[in-house]
Amino acid sequence: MTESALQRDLPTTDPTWAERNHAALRTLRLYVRTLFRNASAVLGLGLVLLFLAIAAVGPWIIPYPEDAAGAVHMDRKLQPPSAEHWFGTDEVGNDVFSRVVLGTRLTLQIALIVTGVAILIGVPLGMIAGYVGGAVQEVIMRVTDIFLGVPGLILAIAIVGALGPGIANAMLALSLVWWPGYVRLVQAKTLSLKNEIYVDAARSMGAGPMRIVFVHLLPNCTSPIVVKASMDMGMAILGAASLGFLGLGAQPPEPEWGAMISIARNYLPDWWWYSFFPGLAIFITVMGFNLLGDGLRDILDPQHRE
Amino acid sequence: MMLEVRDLKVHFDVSRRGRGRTVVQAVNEVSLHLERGEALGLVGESGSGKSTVGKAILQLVSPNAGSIRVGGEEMTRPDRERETRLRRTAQMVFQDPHSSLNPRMTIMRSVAEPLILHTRLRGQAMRARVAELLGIVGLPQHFQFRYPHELSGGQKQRVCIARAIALDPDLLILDEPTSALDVSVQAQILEFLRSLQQDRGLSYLFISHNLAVVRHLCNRVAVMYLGRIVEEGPTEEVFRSPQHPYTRALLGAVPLPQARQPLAGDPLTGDIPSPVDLPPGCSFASRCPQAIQGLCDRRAPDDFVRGPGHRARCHLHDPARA
Amino acid sequence: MTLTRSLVLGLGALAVVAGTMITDAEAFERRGDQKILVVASRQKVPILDPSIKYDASIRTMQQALYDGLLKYTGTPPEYVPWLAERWDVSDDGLTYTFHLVKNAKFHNGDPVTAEAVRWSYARTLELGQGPAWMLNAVLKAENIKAIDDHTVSMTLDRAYAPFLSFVPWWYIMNPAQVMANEVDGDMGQKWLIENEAGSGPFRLKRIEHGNLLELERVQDYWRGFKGPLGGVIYRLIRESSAQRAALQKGEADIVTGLTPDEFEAVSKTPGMVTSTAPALTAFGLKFNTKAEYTSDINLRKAIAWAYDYDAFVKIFNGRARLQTSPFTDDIKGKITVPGMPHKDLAKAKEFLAKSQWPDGGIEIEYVYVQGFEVERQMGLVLIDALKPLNISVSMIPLTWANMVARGSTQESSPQLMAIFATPVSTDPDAVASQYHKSSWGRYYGTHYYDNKEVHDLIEKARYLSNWEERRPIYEEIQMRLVEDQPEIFGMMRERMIVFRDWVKGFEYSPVRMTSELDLYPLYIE
Amino acid sequence: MLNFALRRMAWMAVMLVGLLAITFSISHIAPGDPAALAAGPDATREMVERIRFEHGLDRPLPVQFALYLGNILQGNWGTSINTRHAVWDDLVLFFPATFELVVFSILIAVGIGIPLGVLAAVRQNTWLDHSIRLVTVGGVALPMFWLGLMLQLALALHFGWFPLGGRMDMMTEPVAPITHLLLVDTLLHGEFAIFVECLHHIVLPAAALSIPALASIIRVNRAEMLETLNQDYVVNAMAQGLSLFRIVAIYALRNAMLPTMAMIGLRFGWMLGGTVLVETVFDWPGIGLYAVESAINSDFEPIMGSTIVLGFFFMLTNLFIDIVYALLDPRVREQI
Amino acid sequence: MTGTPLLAVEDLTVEFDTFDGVYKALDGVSFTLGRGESLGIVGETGCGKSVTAKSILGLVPSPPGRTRAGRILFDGDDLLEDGGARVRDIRGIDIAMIFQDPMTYLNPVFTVGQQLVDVIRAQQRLMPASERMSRAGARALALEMLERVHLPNPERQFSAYPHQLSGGMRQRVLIAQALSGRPRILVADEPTTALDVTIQAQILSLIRELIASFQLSVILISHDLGVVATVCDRIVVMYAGQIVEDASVTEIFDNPQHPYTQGLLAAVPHPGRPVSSLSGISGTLPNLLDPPSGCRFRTRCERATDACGTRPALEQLGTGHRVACWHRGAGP
Repeated sequence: MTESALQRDLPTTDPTWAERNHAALRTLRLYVRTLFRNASAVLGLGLVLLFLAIAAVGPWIIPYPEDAAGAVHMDRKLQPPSAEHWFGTDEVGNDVFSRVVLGTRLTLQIALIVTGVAILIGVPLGMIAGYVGGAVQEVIMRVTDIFLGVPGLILAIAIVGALGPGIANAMLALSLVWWPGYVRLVQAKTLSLKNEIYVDAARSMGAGPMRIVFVHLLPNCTSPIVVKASMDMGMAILGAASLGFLGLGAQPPEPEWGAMISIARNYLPDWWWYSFFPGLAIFITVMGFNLLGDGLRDILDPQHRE
Repeated sequence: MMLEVRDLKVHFDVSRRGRGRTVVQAVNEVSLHLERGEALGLVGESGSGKSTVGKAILQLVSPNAGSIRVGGEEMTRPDRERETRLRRTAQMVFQDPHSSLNPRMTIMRSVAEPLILHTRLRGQAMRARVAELLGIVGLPQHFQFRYPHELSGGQKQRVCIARAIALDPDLLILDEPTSALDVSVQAQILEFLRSLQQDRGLSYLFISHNLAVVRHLCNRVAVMYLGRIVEEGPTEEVFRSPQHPYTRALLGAVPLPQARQPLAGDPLTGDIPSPVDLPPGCSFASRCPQAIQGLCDRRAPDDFVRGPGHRARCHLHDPARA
Repeated sequence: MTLTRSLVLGLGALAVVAGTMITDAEAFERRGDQKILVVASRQKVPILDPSIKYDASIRTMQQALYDGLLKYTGTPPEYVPWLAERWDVSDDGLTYTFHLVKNAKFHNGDPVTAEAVRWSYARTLELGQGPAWMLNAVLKAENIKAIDDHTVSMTLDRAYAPFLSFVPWWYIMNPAQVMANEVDGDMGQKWLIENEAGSGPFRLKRIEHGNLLELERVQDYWRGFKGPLGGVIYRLIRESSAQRAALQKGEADIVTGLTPDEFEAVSKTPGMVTSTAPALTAFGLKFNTKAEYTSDINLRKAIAWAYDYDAFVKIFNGRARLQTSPFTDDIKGKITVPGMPHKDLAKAKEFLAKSQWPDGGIEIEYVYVQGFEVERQMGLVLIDALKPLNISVSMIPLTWANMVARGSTQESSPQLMAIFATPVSTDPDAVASQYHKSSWGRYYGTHYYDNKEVHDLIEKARYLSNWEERRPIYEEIQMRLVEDQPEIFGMMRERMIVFRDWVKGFEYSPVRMTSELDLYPLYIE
Repeated sequence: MLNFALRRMAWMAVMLVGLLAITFSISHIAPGDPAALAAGPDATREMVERIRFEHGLDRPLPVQFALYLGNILQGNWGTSINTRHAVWDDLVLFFPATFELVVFSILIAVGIGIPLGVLAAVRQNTWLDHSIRLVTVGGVALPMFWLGLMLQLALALHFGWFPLGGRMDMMTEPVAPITHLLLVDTLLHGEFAIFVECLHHIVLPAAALSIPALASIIRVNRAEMLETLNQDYVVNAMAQGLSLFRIVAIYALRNAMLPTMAMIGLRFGWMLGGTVLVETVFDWPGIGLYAVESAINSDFEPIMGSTIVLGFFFMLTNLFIDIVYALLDPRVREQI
Repeated sequence: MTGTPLLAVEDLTVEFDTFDGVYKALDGVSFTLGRGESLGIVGETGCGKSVTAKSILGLVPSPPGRTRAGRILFDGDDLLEDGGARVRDIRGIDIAMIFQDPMTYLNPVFTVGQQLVDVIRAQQRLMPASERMSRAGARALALEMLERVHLPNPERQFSAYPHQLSGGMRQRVLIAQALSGRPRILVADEPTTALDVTIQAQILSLIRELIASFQLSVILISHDLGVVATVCDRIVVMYAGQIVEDASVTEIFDNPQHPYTQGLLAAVPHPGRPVSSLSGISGTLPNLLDPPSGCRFRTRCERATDACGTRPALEQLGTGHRVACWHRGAGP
C-alpha cells in the first residue's frame, strides 16, 4: 500500500553534505535562534566572552604590567580614578585597573579547576549510583547527602583552616565541597533516563552496562551538566572570592578580587574605588555566568522553553 | 516451536525503607507457546503483566521461576553465548515510539546499534545495510541523518521496526506498537506488520490492550488478568465464544465503531485490584458476576480445556464441578 | 493589584522607620551622670591574667586593673614609685627592699600586703609565662621575702643593672581571691582569664566576648584621680575604616592602630586631637641567621643594601625616622653607627656576588602579622626591592600567635620576619639582650644570632653597675650588630593615637607598645 | 506523619555521625600533628606526648573516632588555643547571635520573596515582572561580603542611617537573657526601645545576607508559579469557576511552594555559609565570625566545633523543611 | 431543534503564537448544540477538538492563544464579549467540563473533599450571600454528589488525596465536581482515554445515566469513534482545525460523505468483526504553522483536484447532515 508511495522518495544519488548534516545544522540554527531571542542570555554570553577575552589577552592590554606581581610606587598611592588610572590606585600605588584585569585570569583558573574537579568526581559517581542502584547507590547517595548537609562555605573554611590559607588549598577545599551537587544531579537524571524505553531497547539489543551508561545515558545527561557547570563557574568564583576576602584564599600580592577587597575594605570610605571595582568585577562575571547558564537551560532543555 | 514459556513467575520487590516487604506479583504461572510463523496476541488491561512477560522473554527482567525456551533453547539465565543467540533470534518493538529512540542519536545510529553490537559490519557496509532497512520499512533515505524529534510517530515506529529486524530475527515481540498512534497511522503500521510477517515468515508475540487490533493481526490470543492467563485459544473462537467471564466482560466493554450499539450488559463493577496484595482464590472473583461464593474466593482455579487449543482458567469450567 | 500596593506601602514604611532611626550622637557616652570613655581597638583581649600573657591590648587592660610596684611615665620614660612608695638597694646590688604604700586596697577591699606582692611574683615565676622571662634568670621565688605587712625584699642571684626597669611590668594580684577560684591546682589560671583580682584604678564590669570589655572606675582608688570619669569601654572594632568611622560618629573617643593613611585623613578633621610622639619601638625585618639562605652573611647584606628604606617613611606618610643604629634614639648609649645600610643596588649586587647564590634565583619567605596593613605593605616593598637581585619573596601572613610559634624553633623560624619590638625600658640592655642567646625563640629573637663575642659583651655590660664602664661596651655592640646584619634595621615610627578633644589627661610614654594606652590619667571634661 | 518525622529524625542522627566523620577526617588530613596542634604553640614535647596519650591519638583510627564521638556527645569539644576557652562554651555563647541573624534574614527573604515571585508570575511580562527580574538576576550574583561593605559604605558611613555593626549599642545594658535572642528577649521584657535598637542593628547584616537568597527565592517561586499555573488542575479549577485569587493564592501557590521549599532549604545553607562573611563585615558576634577568626588563627577545635554546630543547625532546618514539605504534599509522606 | 440552539459556535478561529510561528489551531469552526442533545466531536491528534472544547469555556491560555474571530453564543449571549467576563460567570454554573487524564486535573495536595467543597462554593458565587450554602451544606452536597456518581465508600474517599484513588474513581470525582452546580451543558474532553476498557465502560455508562437524570446537553470529545457512538446522537468530524463533516451517528457510520470520514472508518479495526484488511490514510497531518490553502485534507486525499485549493463550505445535505468537500460522495 503506502510502502510503494514512500519509496518514491528514495534519492538516487548519495546524500550531500547539507543533507547528512541536516540535523546538526537545524539544531545549531535552533540554538542560535533561541539564544538570540533571549536578551538576558545574549547579555550573559557577551559578559562571559568578554571575561574570557580579557583573561586571554589581559597581560598585554594592561597599562601597568609590573603592578600585577606587586610593584611599589609609593608616590602615586591611593589616587582616585583618572585618565591614567581608570580604577584609581591602591595603597602602594598599583594601578587597580591592571590588577582587576589580571585577576580575570586567576579567577578563570579557579573557576575552571573547581568546577572541573567537581565534575570529574561527581559525574562518574552519579552515573554509577543511578545506574547500578542498590547498595552502591545507597552508599554513594548517603555520603553525598552528608556532604550536602553541611553549608559549603563552612566546610571549605574548615578544610582551609586545616590545610592552611592559600589559593591552592582554597581551590582544593572548594572542589571538595562542590562535587556532591553533581552526584545528585547526575544520579537523578540517570535514574529517570534509566526508565526510558530507549534504554530498555538498547538492553533488549544486548548492550552491556558500560555501553548503556556511556553511549546511551551520558550524552543525554550533558545538557543539565553543562547548565549546572555554567552556573557553578559563577558560584565557584564567588566561593573563591569569599575565601580570599576572609584572608583564607589567595594571598597578596596575587591579584585575586576577593583578596583585593579584603585589603581594600581598610580603605573605605575615602578610597572607595579600591574595593568597589574588584567587587564590580566579581558581580559582573558571576552574573554573566548565571545568565549564560539560564540561557543554556532554555536552549538545551526544551521543557523550560517558554 | 519458536517460543515456549512455562510457569513463568516474575515478582518485583518494591519494599520501601521502613514499610515492610511489598512484592508485586506481576506474572504468575504463565505458560504460552508460539509456533514458527504464528502471531499470538497477549491481551489485558493495565497491570495485567502482559508487558512483563515480553520483557522476561528478552531478559529485560529476570524471572523468579519458570522456563523460557526460544527457538528450542533454554533462555532462563543464559550465558553470554546463548544471550547473543537470543538477541539475534528475538527482538522487541516497544509501545511508545517517541521514547524508544535515543533523542541524541541520529536515525542511522539508532538503526545501526544492533549491527554494531552483534555483527562485524562497519563503515560503508553498515550504512548500506541501514539504508536497506529503511527501504524495507518504507522510509526515505535522507531520514538517516535526522534526529527522532524530527519524525512523526508513525515514522518513528517504522524506525523501531527497522532496528528490530536489523539482525533478521525470527521472533518479534511487539509491545503495544500502535497504542500511541492515531488510528489512520495505526492502520498503516498494522498493515505493514502483517505484510512483513508474510514476507519474512516471522513469529509475533503481539502485546496489546486493544482487542480489535489483536483480532485483526493474530491467529491466537491469550487473555491476561492480574498476572495470569485466564483464557487462551484461536482468535476467532475466543472472540466468538469467550469462555471466561472476564473475557466476556472485556469484549462487552469495547464500544463498537458503528451506529447501532448492541445492548451491552452492565459493565463490570469495581476496579482492578492492585497486584501487590492479591486476594486468595481466583483473582477475578471480586469483580466476577458469576463468582461462586466459598469457592472462587478461596481456591485458585486450574486450566480447563474447552476445545482444541482453547483453555480457560475458571471454576465454571471445572468438569469435576459439573 | 492590591498585593502590589500593600507591598509598596510596606517597603515604604520600612524606609521611613529606617530614616527616623538616624542617631547622630556626636558626643561622649554616659551611663547615668557618669561619663564613659570608649576606646576602639583592633586587637582582642583574649586573656587578662598578668602572669600568663602580655601584649599591647592585654597590657592596656592589665595596667588599668592592676598596680605594679613601680610604674613607667613620661618621655623619656622613667619608673616612678607606685605601690612601692620607696625602695632600698643593698650595697652589693643584690637585695632590693620595697616599702609599700599603706592605703592601697584590692577591689574586694582586702589591703595590698607584702605577702600579696611576694605571692604574685612567685606565681609569675612559677607559671613561667608572660613576663617571667624578664627576671627568671636572676630571681628565685624563695628569695622573695615579706618582711612585714608593708615591706618586701627580693634578693637576686647576681647583680643585675636593669632589674628595676622590669618591675613595672609585674602586677600584683590578690592571692586570697585568686586561690579561692583555683581549679585543679591551676593557681587560678582558668579564673583569671576573664576575671581580675587587682588593685588598679579600674575594676572589670562586664565582658562581651568578641565585642567589648567594660571597666568601671574605682572611685576611691588609693592614688586618686585627676578628673571625672565613670568608666571605660574597650571596644573591639576589627577594621581601621570602621574604627575611624566610630571616632567620627562619636561612638569612640580614642583610637589606636589606624593605618597611616587613615590617620592622615582623620587628623585633618576638627575636634580630633592627634598624638604623634616618637617611640622606643624599632621596626626591623629579622633574618633567621641559621636558615638555608639567610645564614649567608653576604646574602643578608645584599638584601639589606637592596631594601628601599625611604618606603618605610612613605608608608607612614613621613611619620617615621630611619634607624641610625640597632638601638633606637631614646636608648641610653645610642650612637650613630657608620656604615648603616641604605638603598644602594650596586653594593647589594656586590654582596650578592660574594654569596653562595651570586645570581639570585632563590625565594625567601617573608612572614608578617595577618591584617597588619603596614607590615603587608613593607612586604610589597621587599618584593619590589629584591626583584633586581633576582630574589623572589613569598609573603606569608600569620596571626601573631602563629608567628610566635613559627619563630620559636630554629628550624621553623622564617628567613625574614617583620617585627615591631618595643624595649621594656630605656636601658641599653633591653635592646642588647634581644641579641643574647637567651632571647632565641622569642619573637624578638627569631634571628638565632650566634656570635660568641657579642654574647660575652652583652653579659659583661649587663652585670656592670657603672655607666661609664658600660657605655663603650654598648658602642661596640652596636657596631658589631651592624657588621653581622642579623636583621634589616628599619625605622622608628611615631605613635599615632587619635582622640576627641573632650578627652583630657592623655599621657604618653614611649616605653608603651604601639597601641598600648595608659587609661589611668584619662578623663572627660 | 509522626512516623515520617521519626524516620527523618533517625536519618538525621546518621547524617550527624557522617558530619562528625567529616570533621574527624579533616582534622586528620591537616598537615602537622594533631596532638601538637591541640597542645598549642607553647607546648613542650612532654606536653604533646601527654596530650597524645590522653586524647588517644596513639590508638587506631576507628578507636580514635569512637573516642571523638564520645567526647562530642559529652560536650567536650576541645579548647581554643588562642583564648583558652572551652569551645563548647564559646559556641553556646555565639550561637544565638547567628541564629537570630539567619532566621531573621530567611524570614525577610521568604516573606518578601514569595509574594514578589507570585506577583511576577501573575503579571508575567509586564513592567513589574521585568523590574523584579532585574533585581533577581543581579541579586544572585552579588558577592555577599561586597554587598555588605557597600551597604555599610552607603547607608552607615555615608548617610549614617544605620549603625556600622554589632548587635546593639555598646552602652545598652543587655536584658537578662531568656531565649538569648535579643529581638525576642527585649520584647519579652517589654523593652521596646532596646528592641528597636536591636532591629536597627540587624537591618544591614540581614539585608546583605538575605538579598541573594531573596533573589533566588523570587526566581524559583516565579518559575514554579508559572509552571503550576499551566497545570491541568488549574485549568480544571478555572473550568469549575473558582476565583482567580483562590486559584493563585491557594491552589497554585501550595504546589509551587514545594520546589520553592527545596530552594529555601538550599539557600538557608548558603546563608549559614554567608554568616562567616556578613558577620565579619558587620562585627556580628556570632559563630561565623568565631569560625573565621579561628580559621585565620589555625585554631583547630573551634573551627571543627563551628562546622559541627552550623552543619547540625542546617540539618535541623532541612528536617524542618522536610516536615513542612510533607505537610504540604501528601505524596511525600508515603515515601522514605 | 427550533428556536435558538442552546449553544452555537460560529466561525471560531483560534491561533497560538509558538516558537516557530503562528499555529493555526482552529479555522472557522461552526456548529450548534441543541437542548438535550449529545454531540460528539471526533478527530485525530491535533485536529483541534480539545481547543474547541476549551474555547467554549474560555480556557485557552492567552498568551500564547488568541481567538482571531468567531462567536460563541450560549442561549443567545456571546460569551466572547467583555473580554471574557461573561464566560467567567457561566463556568461551572451553566457549562461544566470534565477532562482527559483525571490524575492531573485534580490538585495533588488537597483532599478530594476539599476540592469538591471549594467547587461547590464557587458555583454559588453569583447567588446573593443569603442563599449560599454553609460549609456544612456544601459538604453534604459533596457527599451526595459522590454517591450519585457511584463512588464506593464516599465518606472515606472524601478525605482521601487524589493519588490514593484509582483512575476510574478520580474521573467520578471530576464528574461529581462538574455536575454539582447542575449545569445545562457538560463538555467532556476525552473523558475515558486514560482508562482501561472495563473502567471506560463504567464511566460511559455513568455518563449516559447522568445525561438522563440531570437533563444535560453534552459535548463529548474523543478520538475513538466507538466511544462517541455509544453516547452521542450527532457527530462532528474535525480535521486539521476544520469541521469536515457533521451528521447524526447513523449518517456518519452508514452514509459518510467526506473522504476523511470514510478513511477514518476504514482505518479502525472492528473488534466485533473478523479479520479484514485495514486501510490507513497515507501521508501525515499537515503542519498547522503553514497549513495548505483551501481544503486542509487535500494533501492526503485521493480525490483531490485543483478545485480543492479553494476552501469548500459546510454544505447542508438535509436532515442535519453537513459536509465540507468538493468531491463528497459515498466513496469510490
